[in-house]
Amino acid sequence: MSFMTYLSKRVVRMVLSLTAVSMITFTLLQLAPGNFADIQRISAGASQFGGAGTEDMVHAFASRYGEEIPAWRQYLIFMKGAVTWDFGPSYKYPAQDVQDIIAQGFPISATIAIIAVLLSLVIAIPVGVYAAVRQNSAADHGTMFLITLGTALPNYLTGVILVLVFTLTLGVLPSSGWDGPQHMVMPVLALVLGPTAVLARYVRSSMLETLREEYVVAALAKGGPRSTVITRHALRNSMIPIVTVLGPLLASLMTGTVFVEALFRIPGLGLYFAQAAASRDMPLLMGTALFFALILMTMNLIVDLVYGYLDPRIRAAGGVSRWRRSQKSPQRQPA
Amino acid sequence: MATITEEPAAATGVEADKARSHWARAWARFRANKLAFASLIFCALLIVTALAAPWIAPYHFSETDPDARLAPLLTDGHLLGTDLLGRDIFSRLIYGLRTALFVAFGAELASLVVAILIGLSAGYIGGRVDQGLMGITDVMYAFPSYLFAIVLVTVMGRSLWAVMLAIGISSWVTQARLVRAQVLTVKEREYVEAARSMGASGMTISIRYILPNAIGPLLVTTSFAIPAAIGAEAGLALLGLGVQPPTPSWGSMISEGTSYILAAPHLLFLPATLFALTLLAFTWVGDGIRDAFDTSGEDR
Amino acid sequence: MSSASSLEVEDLRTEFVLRDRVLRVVDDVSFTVEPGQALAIVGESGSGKSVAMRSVMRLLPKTGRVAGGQARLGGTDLLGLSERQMRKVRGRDIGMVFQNAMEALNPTLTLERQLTEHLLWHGICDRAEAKRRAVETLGDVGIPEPEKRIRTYPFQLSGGMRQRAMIAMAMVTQPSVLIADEPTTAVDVTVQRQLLDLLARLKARGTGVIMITHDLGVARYFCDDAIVMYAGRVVEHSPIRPLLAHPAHPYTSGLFSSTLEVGARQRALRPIPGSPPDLAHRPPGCAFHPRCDRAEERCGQEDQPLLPWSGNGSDLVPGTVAETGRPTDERTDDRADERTGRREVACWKAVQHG
Amino acid sequence: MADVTVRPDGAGSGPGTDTEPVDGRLIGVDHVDKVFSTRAGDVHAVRDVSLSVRRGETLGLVGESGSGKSTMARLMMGLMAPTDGTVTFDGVDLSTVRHGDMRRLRAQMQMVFQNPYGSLLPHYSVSANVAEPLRLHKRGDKRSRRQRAIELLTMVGVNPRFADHYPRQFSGGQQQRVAIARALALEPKLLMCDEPTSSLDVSIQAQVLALLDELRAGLGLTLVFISHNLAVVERFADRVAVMCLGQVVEIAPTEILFDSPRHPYTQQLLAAVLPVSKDPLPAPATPWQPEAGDLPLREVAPGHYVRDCTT
Repeated sequence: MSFMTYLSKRVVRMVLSLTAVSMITFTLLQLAPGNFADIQRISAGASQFGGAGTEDMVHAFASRYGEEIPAWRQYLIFMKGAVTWDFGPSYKYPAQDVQDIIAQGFPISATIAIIAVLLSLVIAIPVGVYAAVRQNSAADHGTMFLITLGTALPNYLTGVILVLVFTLTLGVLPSSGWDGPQHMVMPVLALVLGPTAVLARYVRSSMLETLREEYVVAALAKGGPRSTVITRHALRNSMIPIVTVLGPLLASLMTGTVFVEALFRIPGLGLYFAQAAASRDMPLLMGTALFFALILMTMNLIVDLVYGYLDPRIRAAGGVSRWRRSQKSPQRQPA
Repeated sequence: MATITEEPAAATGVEADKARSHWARAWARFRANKLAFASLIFCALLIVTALAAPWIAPYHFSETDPDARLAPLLTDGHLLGTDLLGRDIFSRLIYGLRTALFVAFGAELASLVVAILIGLSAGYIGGRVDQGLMGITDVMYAFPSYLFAIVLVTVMGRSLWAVMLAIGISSWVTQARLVRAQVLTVKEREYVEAARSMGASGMTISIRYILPNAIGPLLVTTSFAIPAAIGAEAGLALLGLGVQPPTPSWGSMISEGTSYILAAPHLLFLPATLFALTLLAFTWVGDGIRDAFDTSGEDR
Repeated sequence: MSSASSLEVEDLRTEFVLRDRVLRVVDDVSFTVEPGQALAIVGESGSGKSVAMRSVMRLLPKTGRVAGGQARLGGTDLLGLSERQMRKVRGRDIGMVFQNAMEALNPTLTLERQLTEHLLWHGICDRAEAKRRAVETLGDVGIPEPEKRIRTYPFQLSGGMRQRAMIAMAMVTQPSVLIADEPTTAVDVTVQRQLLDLLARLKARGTGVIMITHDLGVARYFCDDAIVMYAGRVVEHSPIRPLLAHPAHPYTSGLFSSTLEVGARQRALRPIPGSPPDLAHRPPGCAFHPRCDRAEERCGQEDQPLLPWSGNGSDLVPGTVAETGRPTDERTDDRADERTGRREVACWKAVQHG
Repeated sequence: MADVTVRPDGAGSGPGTDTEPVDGRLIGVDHVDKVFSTRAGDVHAVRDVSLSVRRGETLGLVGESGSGKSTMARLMMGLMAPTDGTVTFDGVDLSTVRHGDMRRLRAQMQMVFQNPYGSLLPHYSVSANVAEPLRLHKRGDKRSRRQRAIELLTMVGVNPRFADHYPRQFSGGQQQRVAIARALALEPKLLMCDEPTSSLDVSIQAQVLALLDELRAGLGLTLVFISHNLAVVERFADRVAVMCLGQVVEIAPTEILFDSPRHPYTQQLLAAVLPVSKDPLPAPATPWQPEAGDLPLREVAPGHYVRDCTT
């Protein structure tokens, strides 16, 4: 199987998965009590003390958003547009098309995510390697203790603490909004702790495993300086499993961590998604959900490709999944 | 015959004089880990407290005391003060714990059962069953997990069960993949072939032989999933998607606390601290379990 | 660079420091490997043979430490060198071959990288020259199309070829001593012969070889001398042929009668009862006495030092050693003759009978 | 292969089949092929193998890695189905046996594996391991099974004092004894030994061989003994089949095969053996390149079959 066949098979699977995701989301939305119009009426009613004309408003909404036609047709109409990357206008923000909202929100989420992941890599790799090389020393235990703190604390809690310190106590950073680098500091810091902890753990355990390999001893037996052996022989091979964690991690951060975006009032994609779900804004919800799934699957594909680049065994087999499967059959096949 | 029944102990080929199963050995290692053991005791205390909440908490969580709104710490009758509506913080913390643990354990238990069923059948049966089941998990995996939770809670309403289901659904996918991977690894072991050659059925092999040997890593991820689920519950509450008030949740308490951070800092600090401690304790227990099952440092 | 020099190990002692106690894993091991000679270290798993070699290379796991003794290579005590100085010895003066090339070669680096990097680390030559030497060595070990194969990854080679590539990796710096840790255990018999013949050519060029093995046939085919290890100690030290013709120590003779041989159907199979002790439960006195059919009370009480043994050594004629393929260089032959008379055994009963 | 399939006993008589009296053979393998489909293409692990195992004999199967000898073991045990050809056990064609019956049939054929630790259930004590086949085949109650397990452990030389220990706590040799005890629990007719001593130390290997030797005499077992170690096979087998690239290249009674090997591959294998005491030491071998062909096995002397080869 050539690389192109492999790639096209992956793409077909992605399209199937995306279809499934859209169906699930749509079904959930249909099952939800109330539709966009109801929600609007309730909130409008709450604010306007049941002001007149709400019935008309509902009706207007319903005909405008096609909520009177059968659900399956609504779905088909939406999907027809979605194929050409046209999700139509949002219910809640009728002036904007959903794809434009995505185009606005995603760069914000992605910027925070990429900075956070890069930063956490920069911290996690040396920390993990250090802890592994010094396995069971006080330094290792100390580092891992701090790391546990990082994994255990959810990012919104870190965010709250950061707001407390930097905004309320020191008053040096703005607590909300998205306007310049000073707005980036706290969200990134809040996001970076978790991934750093996760990555450092992975690096450490992967490194420990690699350090036990005989080729590391063999490299030392050739007179390799310890640092060279660790970086060239051990680290490279330990990074291979890390890549698999990195993909989903980056994807989940890129699609916006709702909690942090909500806390800092950042107009990222996650925030839009949460709002869309709450207000039953079908096009926005469907659009963002599909987009998230697309990002996640693309990331997984990239991970597989990078994985192949890093490990020649996989490159030779033509893809991770095939390699893993081939590990099961011919090698273990009784001779 | 090379019988060695009456040989000196050093040459019997038996390493220790006491029979010890995997579990006994893992438990001994866990006991030796002081931090993990202390955390386990703390977690056990939390669980007992949550179960006995109605007897321990001095007030019901929704009981208001109009005379003591925003009461500070060590107020007479309200050890940890009261919130804006005059509800006893101590009681609400305990009921919040109950919510958190109920949701977390319920969600993880459900996801564990689903994961074992799906992972075991996919891994052991293989072929089309595997492809089909893994196709489903792939789709679920493509759904960013917390977003699924958000949709689900929005759709089902903010009941305890909805929150539990939302969290459970987002966590079974990883677990199922892990079970399947474990089963595939264990399936390659010689004892599975040995079992087949003895005439064991597929059912016996998968449940009696494979599952017990695949469960160690599963236990480890579950133990890490519990604090994650506690965190997720609070996170949803923070977004206003947790359990319906007035049922207390640490997330909503933290959320309220942030609003009164200057007027009544204990409204934030108490739930946040308890929350962080709980997460840490459960994580350390998980760490301990992982180390207890990790035999990579030994020759076998 | 490394001219032929001999490796002399004297009273090597290695310990593992565990949480609650210290285990003596290698105890008073002494031997000499001269240029162009091969020494077999024979023993079963857990006898300390690999640990002894890793002690000489100073590549022990973290819990291990050398507690005493010397390992002189051309007069320098390796055990007294700083880590920096020792690094220059590893790979340049002493090469190492492992049991399983699949594990000892890095799966993600090409053969070129793995065969040239230590030439560069030791500053032996520049990159271009290193590559030339690597290609040449790959050709020497019998890998066809070495210019092409050098660009491949280890997993792209067959088992036998991988093992050759690993030997080439150890040979490329032309070390004066080669430590081979069961280099043929994982390969088929026909490949084993080819690998041994390959190593014999290396020996003929003046490299001293230490071959760790549990296969008496391999030891006899390839080696000149042998030490037999049991529970961390040397129980017998002898030229290989008299050792197998007339094993002196009860353990050696037990090993011999446990070994099946093609065409020796008549020889009785007499297994040694029991299993080797793990070092945490080393029996007092002679560690072998619980399994020994000749043991007396005294064996369980006192340590058995290595004693000179001359029994049945006289029937060895000079010249038989030449069959093992060692060069018929006069000087080494003289030494071989000298050595035929020197046998040591750690068993007072054997000494009495001998 | 029509002449083979119509006969219930599966005894064929085409070229390459050694013609044994039907009631004398416990296992009959007739023109068996096994092809594994891998992503890298088809691997022909076993091609056109015919042999039989007589009741009470020990058949040795030697060959280097990749020769297909372990696949043969699994085919004979009915653990995998041949791509072509038939395997009979006690006159029953294994391909016609239904799933449930196959499990009952398994009681009569048991297997000892190369890696004893890997083949024992790690979470069961050794006595539970030995009793497991009895439990699977619903023999006796819990107490009687344990009693039987302890008897078996004693028989193979494992101190019953350690019956409740776990496999991990035993040395490799002791684990293999436990595995043998387990294989004998159902009193099988056939014991399939797949490299039973290759992972053991020399002194332990000898013990296990001595034990197997004693057991087969005492219990009247039929053995198939697979090994790459020629010396072990020579000592242990009554007849030996040499496999190379999935084919049997030579079958003969042990003494004949070792004293006068006819096939170049057998000769090469024997020449590569390094003697421990015999002189002279062999000269460096000139390797013969094996290639899988379609040439037939020919009987060169009574009971001595050699595959034709082009070189």
